[in-house]
Amino acid sequence: MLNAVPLPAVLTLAAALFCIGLFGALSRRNLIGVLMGVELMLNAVNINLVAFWRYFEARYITGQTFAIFIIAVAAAEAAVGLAMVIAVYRHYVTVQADEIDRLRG
Amino acid sequence: MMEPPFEIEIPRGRVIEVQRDDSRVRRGGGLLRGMAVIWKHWKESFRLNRSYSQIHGTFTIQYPEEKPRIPEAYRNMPILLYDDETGHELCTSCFQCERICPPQVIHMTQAKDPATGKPVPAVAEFIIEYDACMSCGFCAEVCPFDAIKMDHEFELSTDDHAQLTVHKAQLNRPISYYASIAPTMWAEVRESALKKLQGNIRRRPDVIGIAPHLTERIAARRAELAAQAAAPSPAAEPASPPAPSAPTEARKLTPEEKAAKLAAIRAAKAAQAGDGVTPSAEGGTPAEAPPADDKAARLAAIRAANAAKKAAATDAAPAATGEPTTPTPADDKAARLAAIRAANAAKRKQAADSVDTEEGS
Amino acid sequence: MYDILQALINGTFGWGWPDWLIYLISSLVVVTIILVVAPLQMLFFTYYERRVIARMQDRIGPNRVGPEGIWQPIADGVKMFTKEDIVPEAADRIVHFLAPCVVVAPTILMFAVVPWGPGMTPVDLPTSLLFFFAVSSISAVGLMMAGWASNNKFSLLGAMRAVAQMVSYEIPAVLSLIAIVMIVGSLSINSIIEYQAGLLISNRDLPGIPDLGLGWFVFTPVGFVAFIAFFIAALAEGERTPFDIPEADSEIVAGYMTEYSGMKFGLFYLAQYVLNFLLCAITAILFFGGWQGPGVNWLYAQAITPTNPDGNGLFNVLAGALGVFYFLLKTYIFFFVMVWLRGAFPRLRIDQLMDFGWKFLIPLTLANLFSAAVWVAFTRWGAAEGMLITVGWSPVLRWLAAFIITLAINIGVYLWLTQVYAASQAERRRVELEELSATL
Amino acid sequence: MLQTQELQVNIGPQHPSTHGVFRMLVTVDGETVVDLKPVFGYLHRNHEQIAEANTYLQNMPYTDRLDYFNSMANNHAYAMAVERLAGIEVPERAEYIRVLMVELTRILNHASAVGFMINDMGAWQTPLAFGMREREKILDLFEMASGARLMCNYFRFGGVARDLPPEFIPNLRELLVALPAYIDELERLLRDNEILLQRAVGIGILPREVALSYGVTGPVLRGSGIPYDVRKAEPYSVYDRFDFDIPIGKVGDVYDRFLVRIEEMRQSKRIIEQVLEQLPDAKGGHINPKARQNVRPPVGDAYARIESPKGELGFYLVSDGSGKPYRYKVRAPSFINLTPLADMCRGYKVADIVVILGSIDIVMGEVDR
Amino acid sequence: MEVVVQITFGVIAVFILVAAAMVVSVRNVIHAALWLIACFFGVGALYMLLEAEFLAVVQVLIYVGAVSVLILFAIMLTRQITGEGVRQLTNRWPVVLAIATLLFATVLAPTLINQQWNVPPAPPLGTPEPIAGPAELGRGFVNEFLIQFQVVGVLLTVALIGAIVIAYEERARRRKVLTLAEELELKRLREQTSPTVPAPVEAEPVVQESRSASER
Repeated sequence: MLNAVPLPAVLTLAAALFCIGLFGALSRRNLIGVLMGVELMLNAVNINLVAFWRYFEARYITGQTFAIFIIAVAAAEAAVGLAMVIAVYRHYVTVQADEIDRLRG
Repeated sequence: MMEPPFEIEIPRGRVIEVQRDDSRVRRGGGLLRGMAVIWKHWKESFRLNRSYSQIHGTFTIQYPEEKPRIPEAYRNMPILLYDDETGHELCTSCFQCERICPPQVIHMTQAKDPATGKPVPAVAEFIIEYDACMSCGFCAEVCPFDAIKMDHEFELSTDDHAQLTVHKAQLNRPISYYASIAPTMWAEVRESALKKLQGNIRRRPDVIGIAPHLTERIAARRAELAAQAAAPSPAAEPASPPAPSAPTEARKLTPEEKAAKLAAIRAAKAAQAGDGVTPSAEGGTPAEAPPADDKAARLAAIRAANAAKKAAATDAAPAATGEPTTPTPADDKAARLAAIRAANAAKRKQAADSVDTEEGS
Repeated sequence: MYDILQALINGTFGWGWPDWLIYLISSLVVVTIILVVAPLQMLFFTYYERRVIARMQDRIGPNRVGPEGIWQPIADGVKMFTKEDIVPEAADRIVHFLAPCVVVAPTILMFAVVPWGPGMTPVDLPTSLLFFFAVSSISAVGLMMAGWASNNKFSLLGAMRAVAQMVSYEIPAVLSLIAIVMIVGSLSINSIIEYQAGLLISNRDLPGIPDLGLGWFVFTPVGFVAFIAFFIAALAEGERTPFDIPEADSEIVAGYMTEYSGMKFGLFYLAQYVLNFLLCAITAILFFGGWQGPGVNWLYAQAITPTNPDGNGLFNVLAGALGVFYFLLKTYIFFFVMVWLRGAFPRLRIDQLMDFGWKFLIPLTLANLFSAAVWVAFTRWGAAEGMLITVGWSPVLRWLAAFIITLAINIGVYLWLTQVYAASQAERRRVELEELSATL
Repeated sequence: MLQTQELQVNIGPQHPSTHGVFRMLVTVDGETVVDLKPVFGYLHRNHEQIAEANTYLQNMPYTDRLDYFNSMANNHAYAMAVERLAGIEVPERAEYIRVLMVELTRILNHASAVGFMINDMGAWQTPLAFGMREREKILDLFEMASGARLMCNYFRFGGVARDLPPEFIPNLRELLVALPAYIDELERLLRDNEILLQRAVGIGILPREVALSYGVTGPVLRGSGIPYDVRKAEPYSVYDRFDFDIPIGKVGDVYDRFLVRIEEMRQSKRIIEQVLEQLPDAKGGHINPKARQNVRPPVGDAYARIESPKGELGFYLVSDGSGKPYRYKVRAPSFINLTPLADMCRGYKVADIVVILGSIDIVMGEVDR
Repeated sequence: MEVVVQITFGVIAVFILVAAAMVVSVRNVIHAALWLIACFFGVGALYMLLEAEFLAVVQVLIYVGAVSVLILFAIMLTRQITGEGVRQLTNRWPVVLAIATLLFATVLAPTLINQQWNVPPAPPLGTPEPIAGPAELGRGFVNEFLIQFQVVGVLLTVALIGAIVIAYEERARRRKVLTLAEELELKRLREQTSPTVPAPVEAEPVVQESRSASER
């Protein structure tokens, strides 16, 4: 792996994934779609971390630890985010972000 | 909730409240007890068990190999009985069953004497729609002649719906069959049933009232005998095929008929013992040629003549087809002899009572 | 497999093939074996289940096709194959088609880490246990796809129930495994099996115990509670009675399988039975020593292994055969228990199932986790880790202390939890009534 | 669950647990039943109209088909109605045989009803298989006596179709050995079963006053705690000669009905034992020889009711003096017990519907007629 | 061997990118979620290729097994399942697309590619390279990263509770369908007009009444 694929290739892949996720997060109307975009971005970050870990300091665990923390955070984010989506849906009966425009409950 | 069980006295009993015991803290003991019950069943299931008093063991009947135990009273589909000895059906077409049948699946037509057009106590056609029959057994119960009974046969499945409209020919079973499936039930009614049958046979002319698959054979044989009787004049024509299968089939006739036929054959044989021209088809008779038995031969001849007469007079259809084509198995002499004797006998007997009564008694 | 091939080809025959070729061949052989064995297990299980449950109900079961009906599953398979494949008009065709594949694939993948005998692990991952459960959770996605793509209320309801059940019961399953993982100190299934050598007591816990391959975890209080909890969770994950709610035919017809027919339905069936096999197998492995049994270790010590390349190949075969025999025997016994439960019990309602999982099993396994920590502390820790009480105790005393303390903890927690669980249900009823009266 | 919208779900008419062609239009809120509309009539076969076109005797096999589990009980009610109408005496031995048959019917009905209910709870056939095993033995006895297992058509006006065959009593005595063992085993298997308790206790409560107002009868009514049993309330046939208890429930939930059925099986067994003790040994006493089967009752009407295993089964007949009933009406217990289904299911979960339905123990042949 | 790795990497990379592109572009939200799962798988495979086995397994366990199921659940619970005929992208999506593309094309990619990374040389073939495995990770979590580990644990707990609190529907707002027994209970309580004394068990009065009825 180290010899075959240069580090920039992996990083570029992560960057591309990040940009796609960014596009999804910003352009989707559906709240769940937005969350999915965010998940993509978090994955892109994780790829980066793991790549750096692998290429630079494979004998230490720091990179992996970070990745695991991010996964945990992502899981928490997903749980809270989706709970919010459901709460919003229950209240507004829609999950389209631009239709949720009332401030009053 | 744990109160003492509630109950009060009422006449001849109590009102008891079921013990619920559902508020106790449970720790899975009930589940384990249930599993123990199932385990016992599993363990015991390798033993075959047919006893009513046990609840363990395998009760399965391996069906096609092993038939279920069928009690005598079992009723599935109605069948019609006929007498083994005479071939006469017990049914007199009294229409009782047709009337009682709740789903109205029994249909019958009464036989008529072709000569007089009067109804005869016999059934011409009898149809039961098995597909709509509900096996209630009323027809068997109501039948005054014990002619219709409930069969034990249950493997009736078919892919042909039309087959389930069952006609008389398929409904007929010999009494001996019913006596074998329901011995005690038949024993109860045997006497009266047979007595009534005898009374009815007396009122049935010719083959009417005889089980159809027997009727044909009987008719064929009678036609044959009639041809024999009529043979004297056109006797010159020799028969090209020696003997058709009819006589062999006729061997399955009722004993009475058989005896008559046997007698005729023997008579013929005896008449021309020296010739040695024994029709091959009659090889089924006992090998040792008995001495000429005049009486038997005469009896046969009488019967033949009677049949011939009747056939010629009334039942034109089978006779007409049968007479010219039926080849005479015996040769000239025998035929002539039989014819002469028949004629004599007929003359003699005509004055007397009906032939049938004498023969029957 | 790789070791044996290596020894056979380069050692015995001396052909000197390159490593990667041997590696490729061994992988191909293993993959082939798994792909053949998995459906065969499923076929056998369907037959086995039907026969056993028939016996429990005083019947005989299928006995027409072949001797004692042994070809019945083949006949069923032929029937499945020849049936018309019906896709509902309103279904999402692609997802409808993909769903059974997504359900089957992980179950086959899980075979990759299941050791069949000594040295007979297809892939010896250091994280194999985690892999097993990670992959098993994928099939939930397949169920969801099936339920949604069928465009049928019953299917969707069934799929949601199935997934909710699988996700909730994964937690007690994994928690009960963590107790074992704590004691062993490894996520590798192989090291868990190796730990269970001994006689009633693992010889890792108490060195000097003769190795009869019987030092199973189930004989310890921690292992026993973990086993019960895991087996219950496995029943729920494998959708077996009393947790077969997703396909409760008396309620929601056939759950997510309602709109499937023909071979796609057969694939769901395959997945379910293969999953059942795997769950029984993993139960046998984790708590009953897998292939451990009298004689296996002794035979394997003389076989060709990476540490002992000069061994005798015959002993590989012998140890393998004996190990596979023990392993399959245990697995089939667990499947028998599953069938037994199916024969004995009705099923729970979905909310009762969730209650049971979240309010009873998870606390129980959490307490068991504590017991496992106590166990490790007493049997292994010394002064360095801060366990000053046990300093100077003999291993037997340590083991005994650990046994008694964990036993007391587990029994106490069990009794307390049943009490609390029953009380909580009564409490809920009472609270509802109070609310009711408050609305006056 | 998290859903808040109401959803209409059709359970049936083709559904594994509706006990025939029965449809329930269920409105659910999440998993909770908000409303339930029972829709029946899919099995309507014009029973009463057909009966008015048939003679009195011809109707006897049709009554078999009402509640096809309990043909003997149906026969009994119908025969009693006609006997009242036409004033036919029934010999004592015939009465005892009738009671024997109806009590056997009760056992087989309850055995299979409990089995089916547990099946609806999701057990994989086992309690049902055990119940069916006992049922088979009883059906064998029916076959011996009447010639048919299910559609017995055994009763006639003034008695029964034929006397008990000689092998009947020994077989019955053997069966009486097995029955308590079976009932005890069933209790051991299910009574304390935690899963069954979870599914049955507090589910489908039919309070006493509601049960009364709906006019339900049989184990459903007794499960609600009302000790009403036609056998005691208006002893017909020879029921006043037997000692037996009436089990009643406490709460009126599924569990009570289950327990009441089990206890009733025990009581039926008691009655059968007493029948065997008291059975008069009169040959030919199985039917009143003076009773004509093609009755032409005088103008008038008659109502006869019995405690069928499912509840109070009544036949109302009006005669215009001809051989056919002028009016023929069945008071079918299944039908009337089914009417409170909507009220019983409201507020419970969807999965409880089938259990509640199973605990009512309906037969669609009787509901739709 | 290197070619194999390169091809594998290429396949995985294309798979991830295509799946991600589908996630953000398909109309059907369910399909998007399924593509998301595919993307997670691809990332997991990439971790495998990077020899982070534990992480790969965790990726499958958490993302595929939990997060995506959660997403699917949320989609199904919100009942706008297919989204056919509903616009899925906002009005300004071309702008966003432009931003994202520009970000990638002008900032990220050139930087990453042109940057001189001081990658330590790979060890010569054959010498096993020590790679941190699950055991080291575990040790790390209870030693160097103990605080962080506990913070994550707290975070997860808080998130769990928070999610429940957010999604929880108050019982008062939830529609309560009364069962028949409860209805009667309510009526009885109303008649009693003493709501301070709740009935001990729901079934008790029935028992009382049945007793008096049978004693009559």
